[in-house]
Amino acid sequence: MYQDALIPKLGVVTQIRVETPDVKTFRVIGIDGQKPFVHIPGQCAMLSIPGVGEALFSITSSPTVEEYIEFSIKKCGCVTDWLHSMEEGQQITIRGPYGNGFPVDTDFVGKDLLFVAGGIGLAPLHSVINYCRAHREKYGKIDVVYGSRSMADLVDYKEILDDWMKEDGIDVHLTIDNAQPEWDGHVGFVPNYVTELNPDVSKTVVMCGPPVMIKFTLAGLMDLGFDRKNIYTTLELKMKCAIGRCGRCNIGSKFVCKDGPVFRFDELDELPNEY
Amino acid sequence: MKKIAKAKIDDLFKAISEKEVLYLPVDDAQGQAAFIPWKEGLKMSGDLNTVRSAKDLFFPQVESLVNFKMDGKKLEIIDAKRENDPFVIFGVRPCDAKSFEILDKVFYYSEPVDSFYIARRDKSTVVVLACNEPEETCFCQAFGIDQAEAAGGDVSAWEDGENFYFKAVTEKGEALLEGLPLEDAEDGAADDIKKAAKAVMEKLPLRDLDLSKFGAGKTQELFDDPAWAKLSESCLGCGTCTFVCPTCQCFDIKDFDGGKQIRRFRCWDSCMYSDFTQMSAGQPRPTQKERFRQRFMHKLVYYPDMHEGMFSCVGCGRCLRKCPIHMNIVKVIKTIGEEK
Amino acid sequence: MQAVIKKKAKELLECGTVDRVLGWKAGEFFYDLTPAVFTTPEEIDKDFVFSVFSGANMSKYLIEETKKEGKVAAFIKPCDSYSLVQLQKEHRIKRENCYIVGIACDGMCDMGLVREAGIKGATAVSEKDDKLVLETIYGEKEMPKEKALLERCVHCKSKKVVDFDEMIGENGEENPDCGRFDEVERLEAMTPDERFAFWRSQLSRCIRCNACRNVCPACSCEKCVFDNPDSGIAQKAAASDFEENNFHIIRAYHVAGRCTDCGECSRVCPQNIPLHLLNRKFIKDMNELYGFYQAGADFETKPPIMNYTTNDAEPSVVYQRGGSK
Amino acid sequence: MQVKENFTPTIVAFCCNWCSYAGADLSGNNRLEYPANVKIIRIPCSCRLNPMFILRAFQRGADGVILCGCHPGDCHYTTGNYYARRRMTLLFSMLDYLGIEKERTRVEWVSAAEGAKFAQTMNEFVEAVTALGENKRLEDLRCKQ
Repeated sequence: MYQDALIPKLGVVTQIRVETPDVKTFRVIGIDGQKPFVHIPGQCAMLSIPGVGEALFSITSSPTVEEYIEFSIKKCGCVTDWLHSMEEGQQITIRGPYGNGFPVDTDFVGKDLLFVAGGIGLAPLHSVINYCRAHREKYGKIDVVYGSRSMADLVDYKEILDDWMKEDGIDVHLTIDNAQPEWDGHVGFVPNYVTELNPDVSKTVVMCGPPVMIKFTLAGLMDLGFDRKNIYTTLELKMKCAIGRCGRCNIGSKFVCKDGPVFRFDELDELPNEY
Repeated sequence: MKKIAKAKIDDLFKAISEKEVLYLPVDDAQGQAAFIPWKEGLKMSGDLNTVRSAKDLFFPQVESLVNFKMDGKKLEIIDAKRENDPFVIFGVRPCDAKSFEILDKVFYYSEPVDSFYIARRDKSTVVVLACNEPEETCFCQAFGIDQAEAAGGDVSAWEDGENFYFKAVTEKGEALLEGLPLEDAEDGAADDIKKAAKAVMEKLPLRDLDLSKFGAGKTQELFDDPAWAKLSESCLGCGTCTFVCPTCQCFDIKDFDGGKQIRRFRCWDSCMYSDFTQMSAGQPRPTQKERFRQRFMHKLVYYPDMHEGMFSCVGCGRCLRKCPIHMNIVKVIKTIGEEK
Repeated sequence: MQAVIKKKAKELLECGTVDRVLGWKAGEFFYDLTPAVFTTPEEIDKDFVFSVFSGANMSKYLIEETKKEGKVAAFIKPCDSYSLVQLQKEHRIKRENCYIVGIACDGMCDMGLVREAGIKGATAVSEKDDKLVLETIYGEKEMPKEKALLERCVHCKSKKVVDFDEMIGENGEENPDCGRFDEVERLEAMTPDERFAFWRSQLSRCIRCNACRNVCPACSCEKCVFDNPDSGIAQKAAASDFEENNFHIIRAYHVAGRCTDCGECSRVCPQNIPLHLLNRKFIKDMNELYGFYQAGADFETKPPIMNYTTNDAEPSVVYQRGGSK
Repeated sequence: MQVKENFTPTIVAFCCNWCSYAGADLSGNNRLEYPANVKIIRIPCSCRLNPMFILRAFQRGADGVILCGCHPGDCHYTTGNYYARRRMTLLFSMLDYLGIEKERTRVEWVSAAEGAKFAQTMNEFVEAVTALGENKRLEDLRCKQ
């Protein structure tokens, strides 16, 4: 008998960290104490609370972490509400990994990378950034532009300060939307900040954030002369099966769950504008 | 080739159902046909097609996936899969038989396999019955289906006023016919029936539906066609077309908390419903126009894109007959196909 | 009739009384008419059809159409007019944005009934005396028109257009002796076991396509409870017997007192479930217990379910009436 | 219908906050006995009872559902129970029409002073439902296994 892809495995939430007022990071291991599966940065997994529902989340932890996988999740619907209200030690179900992931071992190799993230959009990029940090020799310079509404809304702020910012060869540029007394960094929206930084057009860009941020950052990058072939993003639509069957996450003839969630902008240009 | 007199058809049904469960199209109290297990006294429906297609037997409207028990922080997964007995579907029309091929590409031949679907598909023997009296709503010819040939199953069957004729197409089909109370018939016994059926096919009003505008690679061309707004304007957003369609394959996965156990089941869903793509973060298909477009683009462009140009429609005509406001794939094909 | 209606429709557009016309658009065959909005006289010339297959009730479309800029004309049959008035009572239709042309109606036919009469492959129809003459790919067939009439037309409750700006044809009268409760009475006379068996055999065939709900002029909630994931009953499929019963009880109950008995639910059901029998039970009960009431018959009367008297029957009345033990 | 040995029905009693819930309280204070299998759900007014609550109670394993509210004319909100009376009459009649035993549903008016009537009503209702046996016609098997 075949193991059906729709039947999940059990997982245990061993640690819950509060990142921001509405984002928590959940550490999940398999019921056997092992990491549930091996993934590629950018891939996703289906988490579910039986009786509440199942939803797809980006895996935030890097594949280089061998003990567990992590998800940074913003509270916004019924499944995420439940996740936010649960305690450590809770068993949930997990299945995955799903999606294509970022081409970290092919197209990214040898390139200077520019990561642009807004708000919870850092979640899928977190995995790639840490993967690149772990395999530093494979990539050129790494820049991260990360913005949020306020200081309190910066996800993984501690890790960014303590690890990323202190590391050589990685430049982190933080920004918040509105000035705050205790903030001495950049203030302003991400798209403007990216243009201000005037990145070199040879860089490969990876973007994730709210649609409006993507739209304006992309426009800015186009003005700077970037090639759409070198700009990547990761998409999200409603999903139920995550294996390209249930029929709702398609954009034209591509399924976000199976053919995505990572797309290059030149690929997206060929798809209808329905996302 | 084998045959049996129509007067003795009950003997045949009885013999089959002694071996395996036999599904037969039978009329219900309101004269609507459905595939149900045969038992003594049930008569085969004279309708051309069942209301719900035969896909129901492989990809049922509701199906348990898995059960859970939750006790505080502890969770238990309980297998909900039921073993299927082998079964025979008798009287599948050639269009429905073709729909199995379309569903197979999604559930059987794409990775990861759908074990629920495969289990049923492998245990089925399909007897395809040629259509002698197609309706004005039939347009299977447009998709290369020959209703006189009864292809696509394990056994091909024809009927005339007196007899049913059978020809095994696969090993499974041969195994089924083995030992049934059938008489031998000469090989060309069904030729006259086929000839008559082909003559009728020539008279069908929708026989030369032009599909040249559709197919793989037409997304950009058709997606922003202004006709979608007009076509979808009276759509009620019900799921009738999707639920009677033999090729619609979209589903939802839902949980039901019954108190003692939580049941996760899969059920048919419809892209025509407003909550199909509704997320807490937004709605990529906000009006009926986008939902309507999705349904027909999927059948005529996206599916061909994904599966070597094959259309995901078999021309059975169910949506033509059942749509409350009579908007259907033929009108879409003609409206968009005849533009420019 | 069709010629007069088309002329009227064109006239209304041409003289600027309205900007759009809501009507029935020709399909591939003689019977598959789709409700559509026409904006030019040319479109009307080309595609507007009014025939015995123009059964679709246009009232519900007016909810959305009258929200739009400009004025829309609609052709309303007597039974549609009750829905129209009821929707106005509920402030769902902006009357000032529509121009209503009432049309007299002799009953509408249903293609499903033609097919059930064993007529296959029909491609054209004409009326001769009381018969429908159908051209089919298997030769000419005919059947009595009354056999093809929709159930609601067989038991037509009223030939009166309640609300209109102008009328085409003679306005008719209400018909209290239409016998529309006969079937309900037949069911009431059964034993509970028989009734249970009857409804199981009907409701178990439901495929939960929601056509009955979506076509219903009274079902005009912005978000239906059956679509609301927080309601605990948005299961999409009839996953158990209970869900089937639940859906149909609640569907009928939620329109009780607002249901005009337009019969659209039964017309569109792909499984031919006699859904009107549920709605009519509520109507019959309300008539018997709280006095005669016809939803949509006027603009003033309160529906019984939004009203009361201090000496209403107690619920225990159910134990004494309706059905043998 | 065969009555199972030792069958104790599950009864859901929806009680209005102002009269019947207080009536139930009083019957407790007076140490009047009524079966423990009556589960009371307090609602603000008898007219708060959505018909779906009753169906849902049956789905989730109730064998009988009773609604208790203020006597007609005594509603805390003046008219709530008049509306409830019409609604329940129609619902019960519909259940009967679908062939569901009508004796499984009941409405009683119980005031805050009628502790004894509350206990008596519950005793009678439990007895009546016990005689009917398990709810089979509006059950949901998924809630039982």
